[in-house]
Amino acid sequence: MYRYMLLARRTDERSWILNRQGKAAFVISCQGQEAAQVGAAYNLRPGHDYVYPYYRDHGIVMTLGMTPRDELLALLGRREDPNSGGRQMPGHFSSRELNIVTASAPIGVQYPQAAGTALAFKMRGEDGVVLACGGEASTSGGDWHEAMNLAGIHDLPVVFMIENNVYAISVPEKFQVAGSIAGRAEGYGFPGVAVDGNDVLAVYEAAREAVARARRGEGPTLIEARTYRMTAHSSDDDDRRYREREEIEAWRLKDPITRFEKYLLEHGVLDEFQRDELDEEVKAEVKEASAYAENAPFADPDEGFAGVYAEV
Amino acid sequence: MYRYMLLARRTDERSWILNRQGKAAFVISCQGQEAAQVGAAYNLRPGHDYVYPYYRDHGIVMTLGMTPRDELLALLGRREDPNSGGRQMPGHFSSRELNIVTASAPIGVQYPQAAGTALAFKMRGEDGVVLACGGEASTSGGDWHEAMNLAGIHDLPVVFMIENNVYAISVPEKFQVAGSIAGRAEGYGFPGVAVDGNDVLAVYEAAREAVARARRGEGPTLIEARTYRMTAHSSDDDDRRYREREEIEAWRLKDPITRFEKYLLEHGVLDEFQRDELDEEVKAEVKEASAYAENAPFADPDEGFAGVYAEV
Amino acid sequence: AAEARTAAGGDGNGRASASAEELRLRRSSPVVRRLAAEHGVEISSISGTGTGGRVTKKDIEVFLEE
Amino acid sequence: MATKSLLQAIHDGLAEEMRADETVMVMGEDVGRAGGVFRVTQGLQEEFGEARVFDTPLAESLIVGSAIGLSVNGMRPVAEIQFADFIPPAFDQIVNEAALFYYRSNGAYNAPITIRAPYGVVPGGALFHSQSVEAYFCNTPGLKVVAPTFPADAKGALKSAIRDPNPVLFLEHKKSYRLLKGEVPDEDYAVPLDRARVHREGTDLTVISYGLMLNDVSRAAEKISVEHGIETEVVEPISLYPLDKETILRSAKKTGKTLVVSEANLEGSVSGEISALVAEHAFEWLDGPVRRIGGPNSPAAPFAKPLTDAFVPSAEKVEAAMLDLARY
Amino acid sequence: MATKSLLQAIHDGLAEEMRADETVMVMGEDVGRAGGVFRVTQGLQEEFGEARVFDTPLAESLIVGSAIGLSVNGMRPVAEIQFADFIPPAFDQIVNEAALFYYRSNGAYNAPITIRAPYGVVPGGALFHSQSVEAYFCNTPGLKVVAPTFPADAKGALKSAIRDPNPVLFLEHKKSYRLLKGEVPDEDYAVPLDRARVHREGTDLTVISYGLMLNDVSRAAEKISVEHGIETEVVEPISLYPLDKETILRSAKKTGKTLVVSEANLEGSVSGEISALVAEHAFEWLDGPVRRIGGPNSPAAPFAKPLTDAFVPSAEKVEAAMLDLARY
Ligand SMILES: Cc1ncc(C[n+]2csc(CCOP(=O)(O)OP(=O)(O)O)c2C)c(N)n1
Ligand SMILES: Cc1ncc(C[n+]2csc(CCOP(=O)(O)OP(=O)(O)O)c2C)c(N)n1
Ligand SMILES: [Mg+2]
Ligand SMILES: [Mg+2]
Ligand SMILES: [Mg+2]
Repeated sequence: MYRYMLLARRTDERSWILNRQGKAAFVISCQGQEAAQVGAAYNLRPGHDYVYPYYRDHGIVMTLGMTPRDELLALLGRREDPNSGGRQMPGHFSSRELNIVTASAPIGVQYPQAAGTALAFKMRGEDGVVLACGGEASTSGGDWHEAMNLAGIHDLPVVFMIENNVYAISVPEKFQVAGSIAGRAEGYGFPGVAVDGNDVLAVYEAAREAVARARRGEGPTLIEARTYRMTAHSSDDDDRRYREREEIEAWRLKDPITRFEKYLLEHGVLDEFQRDELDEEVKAEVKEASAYAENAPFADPDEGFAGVYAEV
Repeated sequence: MYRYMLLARRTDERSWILNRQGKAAFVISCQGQEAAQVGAAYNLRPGHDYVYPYYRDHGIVMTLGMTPRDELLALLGRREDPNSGGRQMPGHFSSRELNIVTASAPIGVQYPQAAGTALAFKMRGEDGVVLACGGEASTSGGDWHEAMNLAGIHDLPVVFMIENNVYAISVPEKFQVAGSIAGRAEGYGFPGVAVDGNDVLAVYEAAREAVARARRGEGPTLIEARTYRMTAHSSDDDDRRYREREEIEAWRLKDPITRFEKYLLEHGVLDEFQRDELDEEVKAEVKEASAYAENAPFADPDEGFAGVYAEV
Repeated sequence: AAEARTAAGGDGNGRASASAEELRLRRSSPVVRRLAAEHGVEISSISGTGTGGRVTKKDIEVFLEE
Repeated sequence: MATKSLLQAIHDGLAEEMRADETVMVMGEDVGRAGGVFRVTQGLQEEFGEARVFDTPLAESLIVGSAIGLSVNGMRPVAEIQFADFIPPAFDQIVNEAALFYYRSNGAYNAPITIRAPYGVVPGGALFHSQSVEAYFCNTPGLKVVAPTFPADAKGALKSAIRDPNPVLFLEHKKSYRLLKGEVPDEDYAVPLDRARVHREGTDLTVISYGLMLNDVSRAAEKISVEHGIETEVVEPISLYPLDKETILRSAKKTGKTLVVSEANLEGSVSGEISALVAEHAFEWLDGPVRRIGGPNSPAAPFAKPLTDAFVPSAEKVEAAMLDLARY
Repeated sequence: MATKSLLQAIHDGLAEEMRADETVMVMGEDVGRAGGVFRVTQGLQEEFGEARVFDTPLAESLIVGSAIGLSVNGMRPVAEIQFADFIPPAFDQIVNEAALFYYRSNGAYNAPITIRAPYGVVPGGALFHSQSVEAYFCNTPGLKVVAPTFPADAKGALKSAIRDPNPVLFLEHKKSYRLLKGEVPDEDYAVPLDRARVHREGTDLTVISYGLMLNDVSRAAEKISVEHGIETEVVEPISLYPLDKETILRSAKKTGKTLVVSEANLEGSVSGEISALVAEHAFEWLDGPVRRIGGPNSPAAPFAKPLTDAFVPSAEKVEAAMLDLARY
């Protein structure tokens, strides 16, 4: 899991560099949320279970099997971008092979879709599970509620994970969420848990239980992973307009990767040499991926006008 | 309150007769829900507070001041129909004077609107309150959730009353609602109470407290009035397709009007003579209203093409 | 009893298989046809400066001035 | 062959597809236990069970969104929106999701869902059970919008829609459900969604129409043929989006006169696109203005009977317009 | 007079209306503290406070619905939808609620709300920050849809929209926000919403356009005047619904040749209605086909730069089409 978190982080850092170099038009970052993402996704069976990630879920898709090369091809909108052939913005993940369902920009649309995908598993009596993720602002919209209700009525095998990173662009939690997100689940008759979203093992554990429940046919779970958005909302956002640097720095002390690294070092799972070696390896992979993506061709403009309808 | 309940019931009964006579195209009935409606509305100040009723809320609008004549003019779609001049179906209440906001057919649209109306009161520091009503199925849609969330975030002076009459046309509660409606409020950080919707005093009390809370600036309340739909969904519905007569008869024993009448008689508030006299009076009013409405003119067809835009 | 077929249309306008180019030359445009009919002139008697030699509104206006 | 109403034809199309393909399922409000508020899905839950014929909560965005999700995971849902007037809550899931799934994933995903909805003015329907909603959806690449009027076309087109790997919005003119009857083949057949139907050939004018007004057009065509010797070519788009431009233009060029007839509010209706097509690509063939008849530009349709009756252009008005254009 | 960008003009219009009328308020996502993702509402919360410049939760149906409710109770909200691509969740509240409040209540209620939204293709915007959504809304009696292109018109039209007792959808071409600058009067003025703007008079052809492409049209008009002596009449609808039919037809009849230009997906776009209008009511004046230029019928607009750049018809294509029609 540590490797996946590091992979997501280093890929993300590279993305920002490419943005500052003027090569990447748009970055939307997962920094700070890697624990929540990797901890949850690690419980899934890629290609069996389904995931409906949102645009920030680089940690999730990389845990399931997307590579830095995939990510950077998408970042740079190249033809080989596995998500969309360069049609979508970065973060709009898609992979039939990995059962990552084509992501969208409108916030919240994934939840009713995830509920439907879960219902299909139930109809066939299979033990597949669906993980649907979004930010805290995605709980403000009706689509989330409608999906939660259906999931509760029919004990659907769906895990809703809300990555509450305190902000929705500039809007803080207090103007976004009434009551508590984790506390909403009870109203729909299923469990809701709040976890420290910067503690990968805590998220892993909560998700493990949720996924197991779903597989057993016991229905949905809501996980609120409380975390923090370490970068601006995206490369188009100037977060100095609405939050203080001190707040960010305070959260930096709780960086999920540093924290897990410390844990692994303390427990002898990893030593400093291995840690450095791993980081070098990851950085090398990211570097190679970047070079590949930067040199990859774009699709032809004519391709942009085609593929609107599937062949009958 | 008893009078209003009786007024609503007798008007409703007359509506069904007009429908069976082929004079009224469409009836959507409040029978069985009069206690919930009258009990709640009795707490409002007509023309000060606002109400967003749904199509079944005959008891609410009559408590606020709509008359049998108003109702039957609307039923028969006459020009003098106060709701819409005959443009809308019955049950689509509207009165500027009584602060009954023009109702619609799409389920749930009233909730965000009610939240906005409540917000205006708060902005001006006034003690006005908004009552927003709907059936249990209106809680399945996103609009309800979005309004509940806003109300909770900003402690809006809005009372959400859900008249859970067990069915949404043919769909029973178990396929409509996960968890419990009353239980949903806690997730938004404000009180939710379930009351016996056939006990007018219980509803009155719950609504009294909710309205008082809102007036004091303490925020919203959710009331789930548990009741039963005594007629088919509407005159277009054949409820034999999905429910048993026995179930209806069992609920008839709990008829809210009979029940309140019994209470009033037992407590000496009313005696049988007064009860009969009141009923005769109400029936006479309804009879006169019916004759009036049946003879009232329709709007001219050309009027139906006008009034699309307010004058600039 | 069926009335005589109307002039406009008749047995179809026999035009379905014609090309846009031919029609432009022969029939020009609604405004030109209108002006031609109003003044009793044949479109074919006017030289055209439009696409493919089409008689344009300006062409017929100039023609009528002369 | 058998004579069936539009309603029966749609019902039969659904039932047959469900028998032929176990992934086909039906979902919506009141479709299961009650068989649908119009009885279109009557008997289906008894035959196919509560999972495949499924009563959803009252939540249109959920109905379409979960249909998309079901289709991702092996099912082929036919979602019903109880009245087209209630489709707006599902608008995002239709135009931003279902319609774009294939394109945005570069072909990896598709959303083979069918969304059925009854539309059009009926007595007593008033403002929220009478609307024509097609124009909302006819500017959305990736979506197909079809509105077959007659029973045989409806049954065959519904089968095509269900089999189509793309999302299809299937509009049913509710006043036609029982009013329109026609011969329907017994055998399995599908009507392609990309071909307009020429119901009647003619040389004097082309009338393009759909919905119950198409029936008025067809009757008027017979009447003016008998009474005036005017031969109308009657064309039905079948697909409102994308339009079968070839068939429409062929007819427009053949007759030189085109009239478009529908009950939708005129300004901004799909008839505008049809007219624009003709005005640009059949210009040289035009013998007369491209005309349109549509509903008034006021909400469809006020409740009171005299007002409702005045809303949809009358058969007389249609006939008069056809004569007028033929005689232009 | 001062030169302002479209963005500044809109900002100023908002601020001025808020100073003049204390019931005017602004609401939407990120409009308050952050001043809007495009900075249109920058400084407003500082000046008018957190109640009147209000950060809503991320819920578009709520934004529009609560705006309606606020307007019922004495406020005059200007709701912002962050990107027009995100307006679909609010579709029901717009077309079934705001648009019908006045008609359905027989004039007792109205919904004097303004909904602002940025639309149109921008580099990097991709499929959900580039759409043209006007056609969704231009078949809805009771709603007004305006899309003024240039700063002076935008400021004055926004004021009219805010003062209008009807719901107005106010579309702002986002790529034009900083790109288009123009002279804006200092004094208070309002631009009526029901008049199309004739930007340039001409006799050889009429080009009707809006959005950034209108700028290309205007430049091409100058170019072909200088280079070929062709005089173009450039008309901007301002109101996309209802259309100012009088001005449009007057121009179409004057020149005999009409070209409609917009970046929206061509099929089903508002340009279809404009063409249909001309083809029917200016037919006898036509000296050439009514033509249209529009975006391709594929989603607007794919992310990769070469694909985005190919999406919006180029200035060269516009000029060529103008020449071709002028020479027809
Ligand atoms: C329906 C809709 N409205 C507005 C937006 C614009 N938008 C994109 S991300 C975002 C904030 C989302 O916040 P949150 O859900 O907390 O996720 P985070 O980015 O913080 O992880 C907004 C408003 C959108 N994408 N979709
Ligand atoms: C958005 C929407 N979808 C569907 C309908 C059709 N419809 C009208 S009433 C109704 C059932 C409503 O049930 P409930 O909210 O429980 O109210 P009740 O009629 O039982 O009092 C349905 C499905 C509608 N009016 N609006
Ligand atoms: Mg967030
Ligand atoms: Mg109910
Ligand atoms: Mg206004």
